[in-house]
Amino acid sequence: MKKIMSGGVSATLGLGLCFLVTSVGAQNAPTASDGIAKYREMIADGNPAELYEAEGEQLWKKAAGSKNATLEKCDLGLGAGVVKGAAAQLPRYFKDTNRVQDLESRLMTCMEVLQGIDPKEIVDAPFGKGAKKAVEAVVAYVVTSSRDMKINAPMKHPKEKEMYALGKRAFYYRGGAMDFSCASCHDDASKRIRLQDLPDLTSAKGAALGWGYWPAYRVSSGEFWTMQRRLNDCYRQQRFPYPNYVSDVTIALSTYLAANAKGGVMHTPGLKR
Amino acid sequence: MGDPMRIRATENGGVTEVKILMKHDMESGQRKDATGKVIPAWHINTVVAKVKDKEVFAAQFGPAVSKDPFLNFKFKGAAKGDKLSVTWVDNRADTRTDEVAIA
Amino acid sequence: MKTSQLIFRASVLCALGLASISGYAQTAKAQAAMDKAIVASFRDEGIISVASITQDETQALCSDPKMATGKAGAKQRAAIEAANMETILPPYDGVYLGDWKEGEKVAQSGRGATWTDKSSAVNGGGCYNCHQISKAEVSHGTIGPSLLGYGKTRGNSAAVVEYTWGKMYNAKAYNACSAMPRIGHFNLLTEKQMKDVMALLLDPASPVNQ
Amino acid sequence: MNPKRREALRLMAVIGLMASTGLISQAQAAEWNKAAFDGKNLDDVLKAMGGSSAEKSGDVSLNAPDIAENGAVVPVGVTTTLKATEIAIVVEKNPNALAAHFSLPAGAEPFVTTRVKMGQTSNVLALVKADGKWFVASKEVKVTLGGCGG
Repeated sequence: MKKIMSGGVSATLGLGLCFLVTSVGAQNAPTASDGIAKYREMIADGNPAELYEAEGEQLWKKAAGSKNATLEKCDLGLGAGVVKGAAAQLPRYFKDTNRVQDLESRLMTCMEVLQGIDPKEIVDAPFGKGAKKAVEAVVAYVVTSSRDMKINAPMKHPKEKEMYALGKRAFYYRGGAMDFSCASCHDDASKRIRLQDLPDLTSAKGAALGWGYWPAYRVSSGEFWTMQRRLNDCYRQQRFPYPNYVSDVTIALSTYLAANAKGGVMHTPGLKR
Repeated sequence: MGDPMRIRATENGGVTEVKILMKHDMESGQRKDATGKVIPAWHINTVVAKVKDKEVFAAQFGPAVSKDPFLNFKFKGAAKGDKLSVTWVDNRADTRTDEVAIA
Repeated sequence: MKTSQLIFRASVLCALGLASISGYAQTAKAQAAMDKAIVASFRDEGIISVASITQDETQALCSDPKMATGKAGAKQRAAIEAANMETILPPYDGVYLGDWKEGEKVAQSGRGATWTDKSSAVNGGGCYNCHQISKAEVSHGTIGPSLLGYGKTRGNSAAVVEYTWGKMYNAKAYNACSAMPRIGHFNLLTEKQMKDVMALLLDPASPVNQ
Repeated sequence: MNPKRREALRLMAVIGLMASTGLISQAQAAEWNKAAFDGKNLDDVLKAMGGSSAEKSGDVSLNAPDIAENGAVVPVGVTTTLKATEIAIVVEKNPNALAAHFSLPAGAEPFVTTRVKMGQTSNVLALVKADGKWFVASKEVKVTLGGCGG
């Protein structure tokens, strides 16, 4: 038995995306894929996103902000205070703001109108910190309340259709030093990056594999990631500039994905690498 | 005081299966911050599960247990409705106890 | 902007001027408005500026799925390939092959050129993200073709060496809407790093060719 | 006094106080086996756990994936047909080899699953103490590089 403890744990253990370079012995790809499948199956039980969900449920019912009010009257599209199923029907057009909103931008509206929380505080906070942290926990709570439901974003209002078209355009938009677009990796179901299978987000099946499993707890960062954060990191890896939080392009992309995924099942919150 | 745990305890044929998720950073002590300074280890040291004040399972964790620890174990001798309490203590002497009725 | 890029833009514009009459021009206007809305959603962060996603002609054409493949965009794609071909520069000292061991490190690393990277950071090639390269690494992508045995099957004649260099330098010279980044054209790797990757692919001693 | 030592003393005082006021049990305050968690290899760990060697045993079963997509979370399960009183999980190539230790009072089933961090591809060991002796099963878990970017 080996007794030498060589090397230290990488400095970025638990944080980076590509934090380990390890030589793995000669083996063919199918075996590797089987191994990964077993790994995923083993971690599927006990999703730490539950810890965020519990916190989010408390925050939903807790008075906060300058108006010292709860979020219990927040309208997520199915009427004031209705949480169950709401995430499965987002993004959608909201008359009061005259905008298509995703879950996070809608929660910001509720926090501003009902609680008196300045949206700028939320936008400016880094992911996982400050005012954004509260939004993320509430997201975990809201998406859990749509678990096992059918994905069904309305796509009837002209502004919803407009957002879909913008999202589609953004999906195929190539730019930056690597010429990448979302489609560079996500318009073919048979491809993978390293060992990660890439869903074809332009198809109903592939879009459901993406949209239906995000937001998710990411084991690589040990944090719960909302859809905004997921898209933000996609763009980072695409070598694009920083997409503003709840900006048009992020909501448009979500609209495009949700519409493509229509009829699929919400497995949120997911558990991802 | 730490954040709440999620505990599931279900009795089946005399055996109670427990699944616990704990909210904890489990900082390894191996990582460095942006300025190159080592982030000190900060992790749960011990976890004790009790039914009617009797210990049914105990764990000691080092810094290599994953963030937001998951623990799954089984024991005999409890009935549905019994209260299972779980307490963790970390190396900064922070602690958290949560209780759940066995289903 | 490098001179090569200036020449590149000018030549593509000429080529497109001939080809883009009919319907393409109309939709192009609507698309340009949308592209403006897309770009307006971003902000400068770290080493990445919003200006960096202003499209060149290659990116603009290949952002339209109809033009990127199939008959409709064939002429424009040919023009774009020709213009990209013009940008390819041979190694400064005429030596194409470096050290395959260093090349393997470049191929493994997917780091660099994001807004969380410093300008001083060394970029990786990210080759394994998309390609199988050596047998020893099972964690490889499949977006690009397998490069296993690359040199062994092709040999390393001057033609093969130059083609390989060119493909890495500017993949769009061979396939206008290829998924592969233009590594030399956009300075994603240094010339030395590119030579090392060349050796990884072509050196008979490299594990790729065992 | 050096600040580290002062902090350590303060912590001990706090833990002592918590124990004496019944916030946590005396046992829980005292029970963390520092020497075992400081161990750099299997021998260090065994010694600190009151053993000397571990016998390979087919009665110990270790459930872990062949490949982990991410070393930050590697699920590890241990079960045995032996009358286990203690179970431990060791990751050979981690800087501190012992990841977790479990005490099984009478009534506890010889079964546990948790998740550990791995710095690199390594053997993972499941240790089981039964009839005062340590038994072991091992498996190599490969930690792969994933995703793009970084």
